[in-house]
Amino acid sequence: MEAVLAMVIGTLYGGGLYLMMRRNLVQLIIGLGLLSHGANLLIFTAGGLRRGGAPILAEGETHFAAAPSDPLPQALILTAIVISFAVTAFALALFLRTYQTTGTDDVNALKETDP
Amino acid sequence: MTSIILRTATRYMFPPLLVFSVYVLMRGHNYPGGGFVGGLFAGSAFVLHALAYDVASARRLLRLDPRDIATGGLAIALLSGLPGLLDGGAFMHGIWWDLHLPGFELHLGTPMIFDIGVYFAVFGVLLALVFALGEEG
Amino acid sequence: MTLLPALPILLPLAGAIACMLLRRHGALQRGLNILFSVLILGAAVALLAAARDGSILVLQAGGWPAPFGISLVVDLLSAIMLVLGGLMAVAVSVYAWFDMDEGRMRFGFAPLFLIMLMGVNGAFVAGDLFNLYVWFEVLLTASFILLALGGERPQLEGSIKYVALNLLSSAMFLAGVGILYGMAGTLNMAQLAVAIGQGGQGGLVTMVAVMFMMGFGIKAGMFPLFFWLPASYPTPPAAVSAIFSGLLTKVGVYALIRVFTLVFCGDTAFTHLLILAGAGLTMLSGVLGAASQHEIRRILSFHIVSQIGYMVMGLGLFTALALAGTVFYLIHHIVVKTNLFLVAGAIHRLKGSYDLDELGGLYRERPYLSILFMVPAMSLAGVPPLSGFFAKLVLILAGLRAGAWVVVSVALVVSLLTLYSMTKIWANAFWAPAPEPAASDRSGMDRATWRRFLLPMAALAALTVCFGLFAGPVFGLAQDAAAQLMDPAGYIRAVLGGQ
Amino acid sequence: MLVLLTICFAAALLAPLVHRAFPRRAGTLLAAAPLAVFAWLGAALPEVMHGHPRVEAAPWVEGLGLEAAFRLDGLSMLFALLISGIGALVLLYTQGYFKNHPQQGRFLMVITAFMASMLGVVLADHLLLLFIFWELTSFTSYLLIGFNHERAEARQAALQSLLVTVLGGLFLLAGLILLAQVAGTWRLSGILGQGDALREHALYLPILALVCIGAFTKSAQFPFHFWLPNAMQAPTPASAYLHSSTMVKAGVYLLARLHPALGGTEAWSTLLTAVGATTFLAGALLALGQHVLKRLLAYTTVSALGAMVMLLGIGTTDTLKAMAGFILAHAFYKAALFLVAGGITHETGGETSVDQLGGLRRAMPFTFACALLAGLSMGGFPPFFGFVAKENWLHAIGRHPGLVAATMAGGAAYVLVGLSVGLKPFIGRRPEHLHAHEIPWSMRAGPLVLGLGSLALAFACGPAGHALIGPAASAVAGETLPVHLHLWAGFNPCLAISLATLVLGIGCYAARPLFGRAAGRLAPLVRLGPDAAYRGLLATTLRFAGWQTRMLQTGILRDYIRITVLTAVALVGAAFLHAGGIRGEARLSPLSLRIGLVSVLMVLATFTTILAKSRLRSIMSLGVVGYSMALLFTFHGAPDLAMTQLVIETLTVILMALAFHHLPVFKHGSPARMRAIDAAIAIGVGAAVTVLVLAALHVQTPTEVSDYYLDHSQALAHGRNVVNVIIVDFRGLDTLGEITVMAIAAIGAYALLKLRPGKGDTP
Repeated sequence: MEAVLAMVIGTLYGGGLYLMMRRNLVQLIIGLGLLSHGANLLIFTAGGLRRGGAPILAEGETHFAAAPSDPLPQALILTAIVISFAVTAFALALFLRTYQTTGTDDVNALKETDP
Repeated sequence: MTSIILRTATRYMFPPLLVFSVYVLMRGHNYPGGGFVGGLFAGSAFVLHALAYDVASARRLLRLDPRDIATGGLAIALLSGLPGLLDGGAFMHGIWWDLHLPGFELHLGTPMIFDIGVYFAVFGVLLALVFALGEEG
Repeated sequence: MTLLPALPILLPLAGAIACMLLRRHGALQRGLNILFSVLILGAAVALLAAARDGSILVLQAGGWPAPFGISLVVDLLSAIMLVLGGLMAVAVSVYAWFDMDEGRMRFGFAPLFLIMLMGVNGAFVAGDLFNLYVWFEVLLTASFILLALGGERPQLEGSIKYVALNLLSSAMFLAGVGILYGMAGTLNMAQLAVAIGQGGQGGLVTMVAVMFMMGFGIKAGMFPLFFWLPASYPTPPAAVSAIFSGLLTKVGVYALIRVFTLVFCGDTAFTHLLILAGAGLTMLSGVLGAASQHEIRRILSFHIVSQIGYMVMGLGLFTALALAGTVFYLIHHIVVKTNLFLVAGAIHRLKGSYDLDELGGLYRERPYLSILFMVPAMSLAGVPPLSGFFAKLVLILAGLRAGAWVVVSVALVVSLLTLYSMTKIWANAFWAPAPEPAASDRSGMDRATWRRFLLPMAALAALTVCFGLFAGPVFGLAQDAAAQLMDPAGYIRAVLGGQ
Repeated sequence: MLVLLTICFAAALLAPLVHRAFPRRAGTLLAAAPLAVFAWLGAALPEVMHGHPRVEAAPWVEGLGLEAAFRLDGLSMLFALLISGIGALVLLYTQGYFKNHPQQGRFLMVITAFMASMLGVVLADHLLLLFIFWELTSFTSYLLIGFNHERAEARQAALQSLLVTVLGGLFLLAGLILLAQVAGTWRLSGILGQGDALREHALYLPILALVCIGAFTKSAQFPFHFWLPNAMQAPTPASAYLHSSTMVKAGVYLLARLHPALGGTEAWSTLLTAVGATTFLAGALLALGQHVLKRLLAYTTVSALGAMVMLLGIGTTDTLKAMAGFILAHAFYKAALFLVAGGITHETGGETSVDQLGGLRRAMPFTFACALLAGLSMGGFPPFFGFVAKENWLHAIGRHPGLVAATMAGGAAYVLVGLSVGLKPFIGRRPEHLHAHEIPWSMRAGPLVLGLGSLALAFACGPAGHALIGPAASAVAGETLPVHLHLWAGFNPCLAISLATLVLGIGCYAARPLFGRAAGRLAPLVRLGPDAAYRGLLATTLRFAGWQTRMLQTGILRDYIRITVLTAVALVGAAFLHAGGIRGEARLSPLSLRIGLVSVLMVLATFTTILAKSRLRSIMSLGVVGYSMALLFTFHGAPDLAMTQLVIETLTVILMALAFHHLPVFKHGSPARMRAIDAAIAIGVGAAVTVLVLAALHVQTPTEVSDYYLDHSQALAHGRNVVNVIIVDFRGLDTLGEITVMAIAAIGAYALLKLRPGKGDTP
């Protein structure tokens, strides 16, 4: 199964980057979104897919009867999801503001600051 | 048309969403849930309101500036790390109290207070973002 | 030790919270900004004092033993970086007191500044790879906003490039973290060092190492990954450029040093050679970029790139002397570069321009400002006996001892070109007569205020001179830090406790 | 000696303050510092001349083995006396020369700092210390040459001299480091004793070459000589000091210093003799055609420096003595002539050309006297010290016909220049427009002392040889050399050659206009000279710099992303090849239908996103990717993740819709070729990532850490939801950072949308 997911991850990374190399600001940010999905899935997969239940103890128990899925990658991904949400939201505001200021959403037109 | 449906839905959804968000927050330590999701639900209630009516009305409903709420959440989270120091532990060392209230027992710890901080931070942030973007145009 | 190593993170957060709550009070925030910068510096100095004898301070957050909780680790390198960060924070916050406009102040300059410091400091003390990622995100997000705050067109354009490329770098870093976790089942750097040191994964480690090299290389501004830097650094207000130039890329360098001395040191013939080659190209490409520019902050920005090459060169050579050179270079560079950007800001304040064609006559009009430019500029170019000379000398010495002729030759040529660009600024902005004699002073400050305004620059310039004249103790510190880096066992023992 | 240098540097730092407090006496007051040095040196002279050098050392940077180590032997003594003595005179002279000049304080500061640095060069006993002072002289001379900074020529000349000397300095640094490495010590006194071992070492030739390049650039040897005449943009006191008597001799000093260690080989003598002789003749030849006072002097300085290197290169005991004598003679007459030239220009209101000068003897009798003394010494007329030195030189080179002929030719040029500066401006008819006064008192000490000195030394040549020249030559040779100088050595072939040279020189002087015209005709050739090469090289470098920067820093974000991504793919690929593929057993779980279906859905949604032509469609398909992620999380026992992902995805779609509502449809397409290239890059990335993940799956993940969480979550952290416990407790610090990121992102987005340049500021 992991091999399939590995290819999905590859697709997400490749697709994200392809979009980032387009000329529209919207595509840039959507590309970033794909990229962060790819990174999250990568952590999830590389951390090892254990086909167990949720890492939540039932009430009254003190030990997991069967090994549940690995909780640590889940915690990391949770953090990563929220961070990328915040950053995406900021980027949205930035791009919106840029569009309002420069009047273009063409990335190629934004080259004044370079020599 | 859609707006009427949405408004009606919002009217019914709004209070349960808020209550549900607190519920998700409080049980997060033992069941799926927690401050993140709780905060997101609470924020969603107001987002829904903003979409159904407008941002200004949602702001009025909230009264507080969402950035202050986020800051407050951050402050709660930061402060929750300090009691552990008094106990001689490291920063963010968990301290737990058993509160015997009439009727039921509450098992309360600094990590849960931390989670409450997360709840408010996420709640405030979400609204600040949505309001700011919603007020454009 | 239950709190001290966390203070560099918590103090700025507390300050930021206070500033956010007081966001309507610009003046109060200016004061709080300075106050908390001083406090951070104090905490950093205390940490350096504690780590000076070679002991490594470890705080296990939440009291969870490593590798299960998050370890905050302060070794000598971390402590040095923290102190430098604190110094720059104080200098720049004082500068911002005078220079930052009210609008930016009310829309969060102070909290963002402090949060950025929080991220920077967090990166310096993180003993856990994912935690390092989080601190990187903290400092990056804060820097995104600081860069764009104010919303002038060049700022926005620069920000887009900065944001896009740095998020790309974060994605690579995060992917590396994920794979590393998959291999070693831990995120604690000390335990990762143990796990990878035990071997068995061979080539995969090298591949992951390259991922980290890319991720940190982008943040450090190495060739050919530095595009975002010259595109964005010259755009925000002077105080922002200054703190960026002093600290941000250096966090990338710090992270490179940390992981490539602690975790990835099994295949140095490949990884460190790659780093060395990157260092040489970075130096050269950056300095050529600088030579082609005609605007002070652009010149300085390209020079950051070039100087990063020197710092990374020490890591690539990977000897104790070379690493000591890198540490010394970091110390030197952070002080000097921040200072140069501040001086550039003062020039802009005075003349309303950064463009060399529009500047002139400053040597005649402003002798003190001239000295304040000359000292860091010549230090950057490596004129003895300023700090930059010793920094370069150590690296060249280390390079010659290691027989790395090519990179040493590049380093020597680059230092000549650095001198060239510094004299270009000097000759055009200071020596040459002003193109139009009328415009003399736009600063809007009286003499006394102007003097106070120059105070942070004077302090940093004095520091540069001291680092040169008293290079002995400073270099001794760098050597001790390098010795710790060359002996990861001490770090591992301190974190994991005798395992 | 450290104390002396500290005094001098302190004097430099105080100079502007002294000047502000005593505007008319600043030079005199500051001259106290070099005079103190001079007196101290004088006191040490008896000891040193008998072969007992003074040594002192203090630690500086212990980690580098850098010490503040000084050593005063015969060679250092000769140079130090000249530096401090002439330094004091120049400071006095400056006071008059820059009377009422607003920047006199700065000039005094820099020239005093230069003096201190130069003293450091000749006193240092540690290679690095020597280098530090060496660079400081380059740097201070940059400031001095560019002193008239509002003139573009001055700035260019300053830059040129800086770049050339610092370039040489870098070679020198490499050479010195290698030298120390081979010798095993930084201390000069230690290195000089190891000559034999050094000369046989494999690195001997590289060291020699590197050190020589450093010395040649500093001492303006061919083909690096061009910066020195251009450096005449400096104010005259600086020229007199730096470009005749001190700084340019640093290279000669260094070579002489290292002679016991590096000298005496075939390579040494060939290189030094050839370069020195070329410089000697070229300088003399170029001097013939000049008419500007200072340039006449500058070219003969180049020539004289060449002569010193040549004599050093020949390297017999006699030539070493001759060299030491010539250094002394040259310092006296050349500094005096520069000061005279400065006086003339100063008092005639800026006249610099010999051709425009004449008949000043009445107006400036004092200057005339000094000028004549120095000029005759330069020409080698008896009874001046220049004559003694010349005799000694001729004696040393013996009968070698080539050298004798060269000496005669060069000597003739010196006669011409000596007379042109020392005689020509004062005799003949005064041009009508020329008005002049005598130089003021404060400017008289220098020319007088140095001019008279040229005469007095000749009569005291015996003691001078014994006390100064002998010890200096001994230090260069590495053995004790007695020196006996005589003003009158009797009739011998040397005298005949000397006299013949004088006659030839006077003839040349008479034919001076001829040379001027010839030089005018040959002027186009200068375009092929090293000066042009310097400019060409600089321009080429800058063009290349501009080109590479335009190529790299295009300003287009997509290019940046492309290059970054390509680099990543290339490096990961290289690492993959280096590692030789993946080894080990993959740990794969069995295929599952529902996961397979979700995977297919995700891939399809990704492609829809990529190919979408409208904003809404791309946002929606991105949402589908997110919801599929949530499904995957559900299938793998991650309810917290699934829930969060679900809400976040919804909110993201809402936010994007809110924001993109304002943006136009996608209208900027790329050409097909570009799209293909990008697709290729993207596929490369996808493949690289896939391989990485697969490779990671070949390693069994240890579960120690997650087992700890699972086992202790309930007992130690009082929570049954392990993921939540990790987030708020085990790894709570991450979460603290994370909500900080969120908070500032919100503040940032808010500020970005609300704060506009030029608009009001209501938070």
